[in-house]
Amino acid sequence: MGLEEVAPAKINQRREKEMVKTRYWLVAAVAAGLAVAGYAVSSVSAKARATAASRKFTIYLSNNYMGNEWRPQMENVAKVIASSPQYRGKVSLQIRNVQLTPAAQIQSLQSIILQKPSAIMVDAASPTALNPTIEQACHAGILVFTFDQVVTAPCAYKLPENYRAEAEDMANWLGTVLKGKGNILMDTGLPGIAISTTFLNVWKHVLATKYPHIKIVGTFSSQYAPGPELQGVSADLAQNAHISGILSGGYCSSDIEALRRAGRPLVPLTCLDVNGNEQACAKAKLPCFFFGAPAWVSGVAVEHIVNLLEHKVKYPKSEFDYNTNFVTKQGDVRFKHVQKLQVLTPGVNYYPKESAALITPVTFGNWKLTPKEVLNG
Amino acid sequence: MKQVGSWIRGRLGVASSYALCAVLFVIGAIHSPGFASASNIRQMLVFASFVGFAALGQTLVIIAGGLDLTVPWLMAFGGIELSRLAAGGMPAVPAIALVVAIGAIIGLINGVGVTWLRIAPIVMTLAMGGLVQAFLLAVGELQSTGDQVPAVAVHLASNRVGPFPVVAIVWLGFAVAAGIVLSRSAFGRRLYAVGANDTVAWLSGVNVALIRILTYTISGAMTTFGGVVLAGYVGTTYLDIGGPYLFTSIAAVIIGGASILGGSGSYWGTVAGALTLTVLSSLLPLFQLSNAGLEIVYGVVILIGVWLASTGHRLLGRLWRRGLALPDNMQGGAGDVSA
Amino acid sequence: MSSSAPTRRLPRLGVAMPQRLSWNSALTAAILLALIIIDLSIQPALANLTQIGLLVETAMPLVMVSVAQTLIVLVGGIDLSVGGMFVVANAVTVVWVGGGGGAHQLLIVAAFAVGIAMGTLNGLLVTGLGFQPFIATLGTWTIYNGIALTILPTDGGTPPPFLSNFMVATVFGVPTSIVMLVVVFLAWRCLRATRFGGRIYAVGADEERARLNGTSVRRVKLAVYGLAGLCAAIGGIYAAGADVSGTPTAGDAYILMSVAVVVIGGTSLRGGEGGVGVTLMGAMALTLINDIVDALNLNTWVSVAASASLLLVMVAGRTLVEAQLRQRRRR
Amino acid sequence: MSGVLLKLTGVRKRFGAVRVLEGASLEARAGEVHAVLGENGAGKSTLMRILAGVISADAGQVTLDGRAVSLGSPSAAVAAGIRTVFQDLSVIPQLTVADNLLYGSETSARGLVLRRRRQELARKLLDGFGLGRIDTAAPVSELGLGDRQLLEVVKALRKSPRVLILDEATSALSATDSAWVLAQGRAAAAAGAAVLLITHRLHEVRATADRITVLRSGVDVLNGTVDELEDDALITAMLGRRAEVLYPSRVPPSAEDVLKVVGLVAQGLPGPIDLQVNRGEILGVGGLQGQGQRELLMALAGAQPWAGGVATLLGAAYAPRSPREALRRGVAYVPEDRQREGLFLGHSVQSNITISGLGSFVRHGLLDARAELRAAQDAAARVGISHDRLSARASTMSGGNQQKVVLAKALLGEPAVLLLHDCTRGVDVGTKAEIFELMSRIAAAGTAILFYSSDLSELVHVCDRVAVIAEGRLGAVISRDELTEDAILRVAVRLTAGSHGRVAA
Repeated sequence: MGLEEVAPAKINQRREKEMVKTRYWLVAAVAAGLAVAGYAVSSVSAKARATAASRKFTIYLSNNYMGNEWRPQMENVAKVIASSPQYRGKVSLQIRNVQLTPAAQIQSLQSIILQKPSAIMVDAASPTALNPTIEQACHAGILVFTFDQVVTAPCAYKLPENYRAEAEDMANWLGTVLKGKGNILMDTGLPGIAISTTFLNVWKHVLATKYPHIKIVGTFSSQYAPGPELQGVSADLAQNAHISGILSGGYCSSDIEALRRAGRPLVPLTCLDVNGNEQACAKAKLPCFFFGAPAWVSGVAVEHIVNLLEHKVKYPKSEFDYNTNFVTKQGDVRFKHVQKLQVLTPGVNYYPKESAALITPVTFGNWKLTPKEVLNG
Repeated sequence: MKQVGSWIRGRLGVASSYALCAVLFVIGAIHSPGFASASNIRQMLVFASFVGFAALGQTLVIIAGGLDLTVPWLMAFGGIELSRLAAGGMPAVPAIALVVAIGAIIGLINGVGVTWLRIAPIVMTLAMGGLVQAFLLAVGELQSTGDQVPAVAVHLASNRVGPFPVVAIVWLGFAVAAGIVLSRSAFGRRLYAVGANDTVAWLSGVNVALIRILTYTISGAMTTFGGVVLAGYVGTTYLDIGGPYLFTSIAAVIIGGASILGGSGSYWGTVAGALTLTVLSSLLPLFQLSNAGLEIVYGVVILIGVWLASTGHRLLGRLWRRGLALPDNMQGGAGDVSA
Repeated sequence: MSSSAPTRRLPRLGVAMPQRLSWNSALTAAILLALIIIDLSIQPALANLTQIGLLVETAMPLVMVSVAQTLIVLVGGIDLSVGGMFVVANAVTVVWVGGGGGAHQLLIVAAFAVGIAMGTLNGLLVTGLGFQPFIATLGTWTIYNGIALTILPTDGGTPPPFLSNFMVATVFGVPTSIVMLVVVFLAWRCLRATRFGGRIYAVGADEERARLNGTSVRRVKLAVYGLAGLCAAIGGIYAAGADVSGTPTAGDAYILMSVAVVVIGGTSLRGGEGGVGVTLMGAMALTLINDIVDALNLNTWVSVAASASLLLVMVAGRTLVEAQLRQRRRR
Repeated sequence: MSGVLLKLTGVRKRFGAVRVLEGASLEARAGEVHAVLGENGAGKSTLMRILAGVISADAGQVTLDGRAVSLGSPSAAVAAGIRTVFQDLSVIPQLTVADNLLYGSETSARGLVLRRRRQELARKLLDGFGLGRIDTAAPVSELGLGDRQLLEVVKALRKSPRVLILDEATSALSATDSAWVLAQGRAAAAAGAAVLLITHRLHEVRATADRITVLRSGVDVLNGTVDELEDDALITAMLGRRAEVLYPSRVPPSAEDVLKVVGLVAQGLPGPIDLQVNRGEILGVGGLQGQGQRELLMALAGAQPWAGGVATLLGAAYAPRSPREALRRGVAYVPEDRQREGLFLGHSVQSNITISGLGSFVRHGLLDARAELRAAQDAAARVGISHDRLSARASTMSGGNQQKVVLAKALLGEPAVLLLHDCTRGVDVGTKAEIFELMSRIAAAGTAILFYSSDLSELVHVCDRVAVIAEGRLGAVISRDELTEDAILRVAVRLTAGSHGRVAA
């Protein structure tokens, strides 16, 4: 029975045996081929490493996000400082960028630790999630210096933005400018991000306790990007006839644009210290408050790290405090945290002819960086 | 009259999407008087059009049984590359044409990878998105960022003709064109055929590979154009500008009644989806929910919208007919593609 | 008659070979092997158990999410909510379970249950209300993300102590991460050999046929979605332990990555073909790719491009090889 | 012969507006093979699906041993002892033979079943049925269609069922395999089961069944033992009218060749194949199943790449690289599997018919809806589909009508060559006659037809000549005056056995 199937079944067996053999051959071939390629690559990179590894301090900059203008400029400043005459002979800076997830940064840090550098400077994807890895680096005798987004691990040095202080200053400034009354819009930032939570909590607290007659009539999620801020504010404006101020952690330029398009009078604003924001506020002669998140924080970090490595200074491992908030006009406000309140001045803290993406100010300490250096590295 | 009835019946899924959009709008209008103001409607039309541009190609790709995840990066590419070209001295209009053409070529590569190399669309377009992202990072690293968006794009995005925003008019034009192409052209019919069953389509003499590649190419071009307009509207460009449009573009297509498996859907449905999502995201902040609450409500409404467009409208229709004591003989119908 | 039945043993090796070493696993194993060799040659310091344990530890959340994704893909679906389930479990672990200083360590079971519940909800939407899996999970992903944010508004919290201890423990000198990887693999092999395991494949291959064979497609799918929820939750719980804290936004990155892992491993997105075994290899392969690209210390854009290209080359190569083989087989 | 085991009374079922069963009744006795006959759409398959628990009846009662049973799901039916060999196969291609055979079996319910143990169990089972040649570790997808159907039978018989349903179980099988399946049916009956046999082949009924029920339009219209009922009476009962001549008269073809192939070689078709089809000729393609006939038709349709050979079509060179090119040159193909390869089930009949010819309806870049409708109506009229069905979804049509839609699609472009792959399989007698009539008409109008059928008698009655393919080679071309089923079979078997030095068992 079924005579026609007999022959194919036979052929099937024979072929099957051959195929099993072929599979192992294939596994071996692919593995071997790729391994050869791997050796080639690794020998090249080993050569590159050998030239770099002299007496210099190797500092790794571990960053986790490149999606906005701040991070590239932060890296540029670090590069400029590290390659300045003062540090050129001392420091070899390596930059590693990964995706915006703790997992990616942890993996990258693991591989950095294997290189046994002198120090790692970390702009952290999470204040807590990197802690075990950071501890591990400290154990390996590596100096860990976190900045901007810092970690809570005790063994790491921390140079954070003082968001709590900045948020307090922002709310106080707006409360004062509005004379304690009016309808305002509030930015909820980016869900789940530490800075947004801090801003929101502090703002709400300050307004509730000190300025009870200021009413929050609308919220929007700026996501710290111009697009969502423009959309969010526009939507809120369309629904609210009277707005007397906007408390945002994002973009005044987008707020002004939204107000203009809606045909509304301009109102006092708070936002990031980005050149575009400052240009817009200056042009509109509008009272604005720019909270400082300077990109040169990485330069400060490099300085500190070298000092620490050379045992020139001893820093506490608690948080450093620094701040650069400034406003367009010196208001009649007493700020608890602001160390230096500046008036918006062309060429000093904003640059009318430069890119809107430039993070200002570009100079700090004794370093006189140019906008070009910060923008292009 | 009977014809009108059957015409509507064949499009109940799409109709339900518009109904959902209307319901959300009414809720907004009741809750806050400013919601129904001309300025807010205009605003929402503009926002919806960005989704609409990104979702046009997505609609075609999904009807053909694919998926395009390059959207956010191509949108970013549209704005950044245009600004870069303009900063280099290129006149705006040819620069826009060039950028859109490059977007089309990137889409073309997607299509070639999906059809000829047989890479799953989700992986091909994901990886292609990675390559575009790498290019943008390279541009950012090697050259100055923050170039000005050319005025043409800004005008396109923010000017008005009478009470109507220019973008919305452009969008309407694209919608009409896409509607005609899908329902009245040979390409459209073949597109549905490819999505419904590509083996049958191939054996029926349809150039399956060409159709697929074309959908990705159109998607690449339209998404890039959307990026140009979005950059014009925002007035500046940055890498993450397209981020919100990845899943929004897909959700709009699905809320518009398309099956993610391919073979059905329409651009007018997608338009409804884009409008619904935009009204929803304008509506939610009114209720001053926390970010967490916002996300939960957003997800729930998307599910309701999709349910209405796929199966829910049939159920509601049955209830409605029962209320009017009409005979329940509405089975079958013209189907999605018969002209 | 039985004489004509092929007995698939290779006597020369003296070992009983698996009945059919599939092309799929062979290819994935080859890719993984090559990547291991490359990574070790670039970073010789990696070659000890502790370091490998650390590498596996960083890969583990991705591994578990990918396992969840594989299960769903095997029954012909796709799950965008794995990231959401991941973060909810993550938040629950560091807030509710670890919250009281780890006084109620057994509450970790609740975190598992939450995962199963979320997965089951997905399953109900798909099997009960007829949602396409892609769409159902697109909706629930956002919802779960919102829930996670409600529980844990921003990074922080502490996992129960036993969990963080588990991370640093070893079993006979082998780090727990590696042990867990092996356990996951064995658990899968066991599951695969049960009746339920067979049904997963049957349902994924052809629902109608599975039904004709007396299988309740709905029940199998529901169970698979629940199980996937559990796996994604374990990923979140593990991440809480590894990071000694929770991150309510960490999930999204895993969604498309897990799909990529499933494809790299060689599980067919059409369902019914592949398995968790190849996915484990795929997840390690992707982790190694990242590790290699990272270790080469390239410019950001180069490394992004390299990762994307490697993904493309691997998947395209696999499809081409498979197409070739299928043709040969047909001859 | 014992008493009634299975009894169905007044079973009703409708799908939407279509009433499929309108009070059908059936009595099957233990120890008997009971044939259920009827045209396609008469409700046989629906009735069997209700018995198998795949769909549930709107009304009616099923009793087993005098007790009412509820068959809510396939597993409930299985629990009641009802096993079905489905027309649409239920084996799962991706799983191995062993996994399929043991699927859901109690032995693996508790804990783990090691793979080797599974293989042993499956092997023992297959050996018991004399099917030791099937590799238990192979995925079913690597098996031929015939073997899959045999597995299906083994699966159903594994648990000695009380009721065995053979739902067109032989329609995809060669004569030898069919005989095997029918013998298994008889054996099951001898073991005390009630066997329900559904087939379109009357000779199988004559050879196997004890009793016959004929269904027409959802009602049982005739019932009796095989000996009582004459073929004529059966056909009359099935059609509801006098049996007409099934096979049409033929107009002799001209000697002018339309398609001429020399040395064709393709994948799965080691060839070389030399063929010639003349204007107005119906050239049969015959042989045992799976010997390369599919590959031959696919290659000619441009759906399979050519590895060698040249062809001329209407005097010009012809080597299609795609179905598109073949269609453009006037070669239309009707594929084997109408549901998977022939139709967009979710689209309207009209869209299905016109898809290949859309290009010709384009006016000013857009489709001319009127021209399309006219063309669709013409094509529908030729195959006998009424115009008001044009807007219905293809999935709502019966099997026979679906096949007509596929034919209408192929005829739309007025092809010079028509390639038909088993287009009468699973089609009821009435539609079959219509299809043959249509083929004859088309041929008379000058089209050359290549017709492959798994039913040798069809080839003998319809074709002018038959090319017998065996092992992917051309065995012989049998001319009209020598054309008998025997002749075809002899060529096919001689070649298959000869090439391997083996003689059929």
